[in-house]
Amino acid sequence: MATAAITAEREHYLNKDYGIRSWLLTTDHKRIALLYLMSITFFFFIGGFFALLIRLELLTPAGDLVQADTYNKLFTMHGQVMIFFFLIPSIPAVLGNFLVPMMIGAKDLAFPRINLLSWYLYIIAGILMLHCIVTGGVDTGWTFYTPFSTAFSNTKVIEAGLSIFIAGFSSILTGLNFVVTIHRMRAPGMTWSRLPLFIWAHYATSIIQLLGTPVLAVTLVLVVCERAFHLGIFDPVRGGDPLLFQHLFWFYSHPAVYIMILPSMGVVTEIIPCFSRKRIFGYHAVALSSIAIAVFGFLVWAHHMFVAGISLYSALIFSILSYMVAIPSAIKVFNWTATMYKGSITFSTPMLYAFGFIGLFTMGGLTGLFLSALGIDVHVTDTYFVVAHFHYIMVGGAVMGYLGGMHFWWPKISGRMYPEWLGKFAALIVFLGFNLTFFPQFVLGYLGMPRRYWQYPPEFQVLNVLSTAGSTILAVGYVLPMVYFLWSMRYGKIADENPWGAAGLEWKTASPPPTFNFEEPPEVTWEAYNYDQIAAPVEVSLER
Amino acid sequence: MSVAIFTMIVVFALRYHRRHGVEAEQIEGSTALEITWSVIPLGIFMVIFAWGAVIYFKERTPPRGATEVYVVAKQWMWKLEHEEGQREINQLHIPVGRDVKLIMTSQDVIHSFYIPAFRIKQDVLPGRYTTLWFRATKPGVYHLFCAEYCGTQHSGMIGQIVVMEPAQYEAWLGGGAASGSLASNGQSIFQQLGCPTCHRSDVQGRGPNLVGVFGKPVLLEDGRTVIADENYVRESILSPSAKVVNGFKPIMPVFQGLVSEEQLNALVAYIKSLSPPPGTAGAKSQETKD
Amino acid sequence: MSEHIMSSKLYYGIWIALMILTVVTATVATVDLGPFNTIVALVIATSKALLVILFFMHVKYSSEKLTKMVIVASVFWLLILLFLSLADYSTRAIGHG
Amino acid sequence: MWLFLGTEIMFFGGMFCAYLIYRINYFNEFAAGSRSLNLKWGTINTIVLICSSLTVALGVRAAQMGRRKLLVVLLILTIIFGLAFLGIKGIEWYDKYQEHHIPGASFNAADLVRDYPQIHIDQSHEQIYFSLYFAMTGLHALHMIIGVGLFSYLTFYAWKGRYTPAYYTPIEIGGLYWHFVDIVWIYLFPLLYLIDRKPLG
Repeated sequence: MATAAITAEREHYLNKDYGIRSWLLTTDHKRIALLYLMSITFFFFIGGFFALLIRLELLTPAGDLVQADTYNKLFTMHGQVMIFFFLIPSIPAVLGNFLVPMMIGAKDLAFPRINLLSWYLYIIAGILMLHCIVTGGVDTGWTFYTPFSTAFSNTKVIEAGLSIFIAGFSSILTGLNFVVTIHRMRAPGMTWSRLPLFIWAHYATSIIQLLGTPVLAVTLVLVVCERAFHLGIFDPVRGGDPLLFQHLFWFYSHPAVYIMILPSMGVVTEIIPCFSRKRIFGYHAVALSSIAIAVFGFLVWAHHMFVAGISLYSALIFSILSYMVAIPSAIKVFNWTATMYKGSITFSTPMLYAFGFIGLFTMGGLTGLFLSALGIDVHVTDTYFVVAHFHYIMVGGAVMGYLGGMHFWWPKISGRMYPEWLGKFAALIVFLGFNLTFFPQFVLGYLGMPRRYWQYPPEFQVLNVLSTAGSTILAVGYVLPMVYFLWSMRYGKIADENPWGAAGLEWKTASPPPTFNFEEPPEVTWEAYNYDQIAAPVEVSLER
Repeated sequence: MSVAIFTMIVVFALRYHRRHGVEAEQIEGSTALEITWSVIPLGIFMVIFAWGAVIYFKERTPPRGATEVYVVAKQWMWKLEHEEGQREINQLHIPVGRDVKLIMTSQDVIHSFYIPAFRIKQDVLPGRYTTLWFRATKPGVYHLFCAEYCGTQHSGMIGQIVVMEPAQYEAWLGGGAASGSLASNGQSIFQQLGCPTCHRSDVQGRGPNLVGVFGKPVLLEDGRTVIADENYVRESILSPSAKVVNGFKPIMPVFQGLVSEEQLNALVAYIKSLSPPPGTAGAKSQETKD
Repeated sequence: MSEHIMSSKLYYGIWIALMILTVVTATVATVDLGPFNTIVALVIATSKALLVILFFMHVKYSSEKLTKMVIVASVFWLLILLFLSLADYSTRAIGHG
Repeated sequence: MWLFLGTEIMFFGGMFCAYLIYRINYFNEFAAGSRSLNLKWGTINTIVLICSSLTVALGVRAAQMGRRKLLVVLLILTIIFGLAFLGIKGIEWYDKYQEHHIPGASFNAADLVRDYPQIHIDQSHEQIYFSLYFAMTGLHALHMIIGVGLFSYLTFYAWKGRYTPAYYTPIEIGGLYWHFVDIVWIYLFPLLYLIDRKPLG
């Protein structure tokens, strides 16, 4: 607390150098994290803009706001931008990049230059995607299903495919960097069982990125080749099997969901012990469940294809495996709940997001169980039920975790506090807006409204209006944090080294941290989450 | 279960809200508890799984002797053809209480045949047949949707399932200007294409005699056995050399690109009609479907 | 990475082994062994790959746990992909009336 | 580096998966396609690659021992082998072009149907074989080209004497990459060339 006065003059990673070059050529993982933060926020608002247009179109049953083709492009690009340019890089490339080295007591990632390269790849991919959007867009759906994408669509499939291919490599490089860093760069005393669970979650995520992404890459290469050179691998006219595409595509794209959700779970696992003032319940169970999710996540892909024409028996196998992946997720939820038991809980903004995460993720997960039940899946797959389900997981889960994490570590990133009451208010709005947007979609799907519909029978209108109303509220909830984060960078209260009284190495260095993270290389002599040994901060305890 | 978790979170959150002077109690974790809350959900999941799987099995196994309707999907319409020869577009008339089996294929991209009211859905793929069956229990008009994104007018690829009382249905059938049953159309196409030169119905010609073949296992030249189902017949017409019947030479010309999907359906229906299913005298499966 | 310097004799030995295996696999392929043709070809390919990995790529002498883990994990994942996809294709003919 | 190679395994893995499934379904066409490839060139190329792997391994050893000239010679040899491989691959592709075996509008496998009357060939399935053949060898050749580029860079700095027994990681990493590409070919060779070469009965 005495450090607060000195912070202004102290040299740290933000004020070390000025000028664009010092940012664009930086190899400091913290600066790269901020570069990522700016770029993914940009893409988030583009994707969000598409989402709002989609919702507006669906306000009325007739297709009146945009043309059918435009609508198809809107949902395609909403999906592609949000998934490949926001969700997948969101937590790993921003919070992960910032925190992984700090949490394990390293001065940077193992390959700082590869880290910068991955950002540039991301930007190249992003520019290609933007160019694609501006010059006409794609209308294949983010899933690129063949033979529509290879032979029938007359939009810019090749460009979008290449863009995602490049973005995939950016993601692979990030994963590679994390794995090597976690293996090689841990501070003395930072054993595997002392690692923060955030690190475990990122480790599992990186495995998926490394082993899943290339399959998507090669699949996209084949699609592009098929379009450009008329190779015939997926096209039934040339003797190919369109289902093979789906197999290869989902082999990556199902685990990709875990790329989005696992880091978010990691964030929640940091927040809950901190604001419950308790050790995490079942450290090993939570750590192992991350790895289990990464492994099982690869065994379930064909549950996206139960009605696609796969064999009866493989549907059975994939259904039963899909239940297996639910177990580690359930373990996590139970452990978080148990961590709160007899804790001393503060309702701060990050904690509210963590609550939101658990609630929405559980909702999403349980509806996932319905979807993996073969009998129910036949009815609700490819309807709004699925749309609602994956938004509960990806937006309700991943984005809630991301926002929670941003609030939790914002003092560390910027050295300033955000306005707490506004934070709580925004969290509440996001939660309400989210449920209002997506809960009606569960009902819609159950009633049988198929997804990707530009116009729909009039009996579905009431629920669609509710959903559109919710989405505007949600949009406000997302703009608010951006505004007050920007505001706080200049006017926020100056944060000290550890405003939450949190455990973890990242809280043991100044806020914002110096360029090489620690003045002296740290040595770890304590167990993770030693909340029994850390006093709760005074400011927070005064606040209700 | 979700309710239980939510209640617990809310209760814990309120009960253990931070107060002055109350320190959190440190609890490390418990292996027994971890195992319990892994195994119990697993058990519940397995029950749901079994339940879902049984329904799925029933849904995917069409009963014998169902009325067959051939479906061809294309961007962006459904073309349906009854055994009796009636053709419909985006509309399907069926009698109440009878099993109906749809044999579906697509002319271009992947579509999906979805009737929300019947809780059934099946993707329709180009290049092969997929099947779907149902039995309507209440007369009425129901939605038919395409549920797999198929391009510009995806959301316009909708139609109606009209379920009628049997008497009305018969009247409807009689009213349509059907040009002979599907199988008899198939027969005339069979003649036109010159198939009977080799596939003779009295003796084995240069090609196998097709009488009574459908639905039976066929021994192939390479020693494998396949069931002569719709997909096999289809493949044998389009790409005859792929699976040659034991004892025959691969001399049949390729019909890929020479017959339309509709003609193909008629041919399949014709070949099927050459082998009447056992107990055709109106014997219907005992299974009920809701 | 590995500090172990191997003798050049060993390298030449491996090289000769690889050459022989190549010739063998090309020759055996022209002899009819029934289904064993494929098996022999794959066994030979795998043993060649192992020789390269263990000796040319120094994995046999590497102390790094990460390396071995990565190899095992990648192969395991590849098998997941192959087997589960095949599970669909090989059972498709069954159970469809 | 090993992690990157793991990624690469899955990258090729997707293709192998497609290959495996179609090979089982369309075995005849795959066998015929495989017969039409030139076994002599294929074997020679395998041998060329194995030789290049040897020079790489010896090169890493030379770097470990700090023998600069030997290292440069071995690296250059590797590049020559690599270029030889690509050249032979080019000859094979050109042959295929003349035989109209390149998938696309001009694809025509009538010659295979004629040459192998014992095998039943469906032309569209034959095209899948050649699609995969070109996709897989093309991707492999792309990796070879990258490899040659990488090794030219390494040779330049090796000649300048940048690598010492204390610092030869780039050589080692380049070597790993080269070996990996070699291993991929070790699998591609039997899978593409040797599907069914036994005498036709």
